[in-house]
Amino acid sequence: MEKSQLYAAITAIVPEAVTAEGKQFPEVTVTPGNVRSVMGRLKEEPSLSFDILVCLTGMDYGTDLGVVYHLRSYTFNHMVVVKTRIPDRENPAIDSVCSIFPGAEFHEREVYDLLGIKFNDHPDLRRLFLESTWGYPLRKDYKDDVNIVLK
Amino acid sequence: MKSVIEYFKGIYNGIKSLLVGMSVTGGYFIKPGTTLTQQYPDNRDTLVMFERFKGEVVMPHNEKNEHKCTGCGICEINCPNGTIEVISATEVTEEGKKKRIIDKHIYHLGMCTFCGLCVKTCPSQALAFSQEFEHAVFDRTKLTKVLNQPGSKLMKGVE
Amino acid sequence: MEFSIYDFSSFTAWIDQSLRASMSPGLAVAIEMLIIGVVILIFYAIVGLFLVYAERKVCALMQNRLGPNRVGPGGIFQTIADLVKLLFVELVPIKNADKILFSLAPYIVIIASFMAMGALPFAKGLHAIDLNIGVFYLMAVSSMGVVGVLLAGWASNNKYSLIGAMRSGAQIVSYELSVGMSLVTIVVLAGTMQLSEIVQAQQYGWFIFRGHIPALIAFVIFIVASTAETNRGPFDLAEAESELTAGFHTEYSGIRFAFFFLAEYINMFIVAAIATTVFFGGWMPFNVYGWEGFNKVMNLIPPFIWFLGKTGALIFLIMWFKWTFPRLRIDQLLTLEWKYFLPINIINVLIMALIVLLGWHW
Amino acid sequence: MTNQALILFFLVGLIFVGVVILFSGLVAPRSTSPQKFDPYECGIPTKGTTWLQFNVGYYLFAILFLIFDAEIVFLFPWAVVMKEVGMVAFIEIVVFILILGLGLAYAWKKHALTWE
Amino acid sequence: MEVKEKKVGLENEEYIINMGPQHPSTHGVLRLVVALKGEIVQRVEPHIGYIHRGIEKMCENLTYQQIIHLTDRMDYLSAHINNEAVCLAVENALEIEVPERVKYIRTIMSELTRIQSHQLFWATFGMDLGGLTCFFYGLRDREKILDIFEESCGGRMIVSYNTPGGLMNDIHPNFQNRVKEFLKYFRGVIHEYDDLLTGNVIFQERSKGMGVMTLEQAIAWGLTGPTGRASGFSCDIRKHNPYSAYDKVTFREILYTEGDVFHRYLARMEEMRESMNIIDQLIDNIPEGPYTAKMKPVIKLPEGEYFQSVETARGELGVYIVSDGNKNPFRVKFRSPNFVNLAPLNLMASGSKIADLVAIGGSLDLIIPDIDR
Repeated sequence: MEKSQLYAAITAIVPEAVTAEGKQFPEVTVTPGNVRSVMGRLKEEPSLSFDILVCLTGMDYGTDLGVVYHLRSYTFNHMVVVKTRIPDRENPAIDSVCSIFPGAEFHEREVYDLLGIKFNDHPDLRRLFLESTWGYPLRKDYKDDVNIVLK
Repeated sequence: MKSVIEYFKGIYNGIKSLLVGMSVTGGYFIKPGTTLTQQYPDNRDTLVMFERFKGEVVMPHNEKNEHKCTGCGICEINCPNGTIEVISATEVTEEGKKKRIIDKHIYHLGMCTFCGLCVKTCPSQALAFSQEFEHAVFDRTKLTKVLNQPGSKLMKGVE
Repeated sequence: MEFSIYDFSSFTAWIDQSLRASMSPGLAVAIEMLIIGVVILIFYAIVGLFLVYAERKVCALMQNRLGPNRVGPGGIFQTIADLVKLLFVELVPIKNADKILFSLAPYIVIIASFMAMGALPFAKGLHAIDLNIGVFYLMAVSSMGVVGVLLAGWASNNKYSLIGAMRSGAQIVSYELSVGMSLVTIVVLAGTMQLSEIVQAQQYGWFIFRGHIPALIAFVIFIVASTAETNRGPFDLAEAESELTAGFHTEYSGIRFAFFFLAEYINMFIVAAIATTVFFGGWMPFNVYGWEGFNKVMNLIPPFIWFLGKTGALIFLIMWFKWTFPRLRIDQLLTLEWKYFLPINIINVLIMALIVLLGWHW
Repeated sequence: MTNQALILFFLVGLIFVGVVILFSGLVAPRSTSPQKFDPYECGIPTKGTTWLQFNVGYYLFAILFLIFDAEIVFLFPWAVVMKEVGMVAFIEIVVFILILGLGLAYAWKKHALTWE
Repeated sequence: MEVKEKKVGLENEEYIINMGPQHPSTHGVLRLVVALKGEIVQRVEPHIGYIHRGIEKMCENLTYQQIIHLTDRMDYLSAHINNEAVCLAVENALEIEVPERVKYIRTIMSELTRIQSHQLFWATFGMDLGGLTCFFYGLRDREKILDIFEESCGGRMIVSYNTPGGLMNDIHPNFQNRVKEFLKYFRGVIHEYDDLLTGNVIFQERSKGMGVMTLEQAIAWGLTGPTGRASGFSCDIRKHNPYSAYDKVTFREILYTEGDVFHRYLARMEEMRESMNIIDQLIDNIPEGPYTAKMKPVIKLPEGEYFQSVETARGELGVYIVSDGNKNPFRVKFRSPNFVNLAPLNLMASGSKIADLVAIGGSLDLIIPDIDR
């Protein structure tokens, strides 16, 4: 499928989301509440069938937090980027996509560990790498005078 | 009946595969010439490292105790780990101009990851990798080295 | 006094007589005991040290390496150096371990191997204990070491050790049968259980040749099963270093560990020696019927050299197994025993009996 | 003589181990670090007790072992005297083994020989 | 009064064992908490983070050239390919076309890296299953590749050879001869690998039918690399989204359908042969030219987001760079293959025995620094 065609198809499937053609891949920006339904539709739609969760990235945009999903299709070998932004920095939460992509379990635990974003309905949301007393190191406002030394 | 044949076929194939494996190890046992072991501390004299081997960063000096480092600090900026500290001094040249020269080029071997960016980015090729690989010391402070030799000068013609 | 290296019975009888002539019988027996004890102890130590060295060299050569080569010429004193080092290593007392059983375990494995060692016929007359149920005795004593392994694993208060011990139990429970059955096969052929008589019966042909196919099958089963009984690779499930770190001896340190290590090698020697005795004619030289010249040369080699040589060859075979094969899993181990070895073995015994009855053996 | 020798080997083993461990205990160092005495479990403190009731699943094998080990004990005397007593004893043993073999076949059929 | 019956007996008892962080078969500091019942594994729970160094955070304060040396230290057996991933992402962002020579060399180096990684896999997998000799044969052959690396790059494992725009320095004049020598040598000894392990009846019994992942499961969990391809999941980035010189060579994507330990192993064995074929096609045709494109000393990516995935020896490595236009990246995320492949370990291993757990863990070929990052 051509990039523009793909973009059009995606736009048709997820009308509530903001879509952009993007530099590399089509980009879909959704609100945290819509993530699961949008991802579910992207996976189920036979002409798109984004069935592989390649990458799940937690982001700190400075003002708000976010999660970026890279999806790929096994059949068509095309990719889409799904983005969300969570404005609440104090108590960020988003729906888990573990029920759609079981492989997201570790990814989401990692994001929770490093950025403090909670995933609702996650089967086993615990910190993955760090102890419970650590802060959230990937946040831009994270301070650690002992371990981070800048020149 | 078929399963009985399978049973004995399994035994036959199993034993055969085991014998094939034993022939490999047994083969090496009877040709001890194939051993690759190097007698390391004994062969120190003849041991030659590859010329590009990244042992540690050194500053080559010529026979007149001159080096090429101008003290520009590009290596320090490019080092990802803060391995290099350049302490520069100012010198007044014959024409009366103030000129920045190197006072101490400090290299923390304990922090170095041998990425090679300092050597590659040095504008005057003052740094190089030596083939030294025996870095172990008993005292960690010995891993901090001053690369420019005492009393050394900037090589003529290097800006 | 005539003394021949081909027959030690006159030599031992001479020692006995001269001792009895010069002192009271009780003292004579005591001194004889002392001599036997010291000799067997020295022999035990030498065999242990040599086998550890041999294994390291053999595996090194099979793996394209040199092996020990720093202590002494060709590294021959490496094991002694290791032993001295192990003597000076702390004996760590493990928290909450069952102290008595923990320290008892090395005694059991070593004593079991000593008692088995004493019953081996090294040459004619060079035989400390010659029981009329020799085969039976060896079977009983050599499987006693497993009790030590079980104790070690249980007493350590360590989960890996416990699993290792349990595996070892399952293993011995199974492979004891195969060892026994394959020995029955030979007893059928020999008609006796006394080891010296078994060797004597092989004067005109080793049992592995005389019993042809059934004896060969019995030998293969015996060597595999006894490898399993001595907890050696590929049956080293009780140690299984990649699964259980070190299995039953995880918590043993210093010289206590060394005893387990030593016992493993001695047990290997013992099973190889048993196999030599019952299958390969013990200390009998290799003779071919009709080749007189050849036989004469063979007969010149002293019998204990024959014995040790054959044992050495079998030990090499066992080492070869260990350094070639991956480890079996516990259920495969049991499948191998119960679904392959046991049925084959039972039928094998009957075939052997039939052959003996019909006189088809050589 | 034979019985004495048995005791002798027992004693030699006992003394050998005892003396060496005693010597090692005298010359070896002793540490005081409490962590050293912890049981090894990959660097993590052991969770729970070690001596649990522990299902190893070879109960059936143990029973089968008992049966067949007893069989071997019966086979040895027969093996020794087989040449003298001849065919009659052979047929008796065949019957004996057949019965046991049926037992094994039954266990095999019932999947008792698969480790679970 | 109702008396609550307390369950007593074997059914309730779980034997919790820690495998790792100091364990011979976890190849690093992976900690597996294993709940056992007898020898049967009930649950496996990976505990990771023992060597979490925060590479993603560190990257935010480094320039793009400096990031390279960190990627070496993630999957240290695929150091070249990791370097290449970042370099490709940066080059794509800057829309730089690297010289053909660089593409060829990168591809050859990547395939050599793949071979040496699989050799080490073979060596350690054999050791996991108790065949200690495998370890020495595997490392013996790997040494030859490391020598090739050392001669050209100066490093053996941690090479730092790629740099945005090209290579740190040109290949050594000996390079081609050495590679050809190695190929000839390795073709001669690879049959030993099969004789010693692949064909061995004990090995086959232990690995066949263990830790099965079906195609659906593999896709759902996102397994990549030989682990995914053993399940029939066609996920080879080299084939589907070719980068560097992979579009100039013909090679086979190794696919099996069984998805068990044995076929994961077999996929790696076949990949070694396939990699040798790829190198064969390239080694004589390395074009002349510069070894690096012209680059500014300070690289600033235009604002935007860039995603690049490459095929490392263990699967798909994705590099996701978010740039705000500075010389440092705003956010770097590495989608590491091991991290994803570790996740379904519980699914694969529960119900099997301890020895199988070791075999399954070994067949995933995990590199712990890549999981922890």
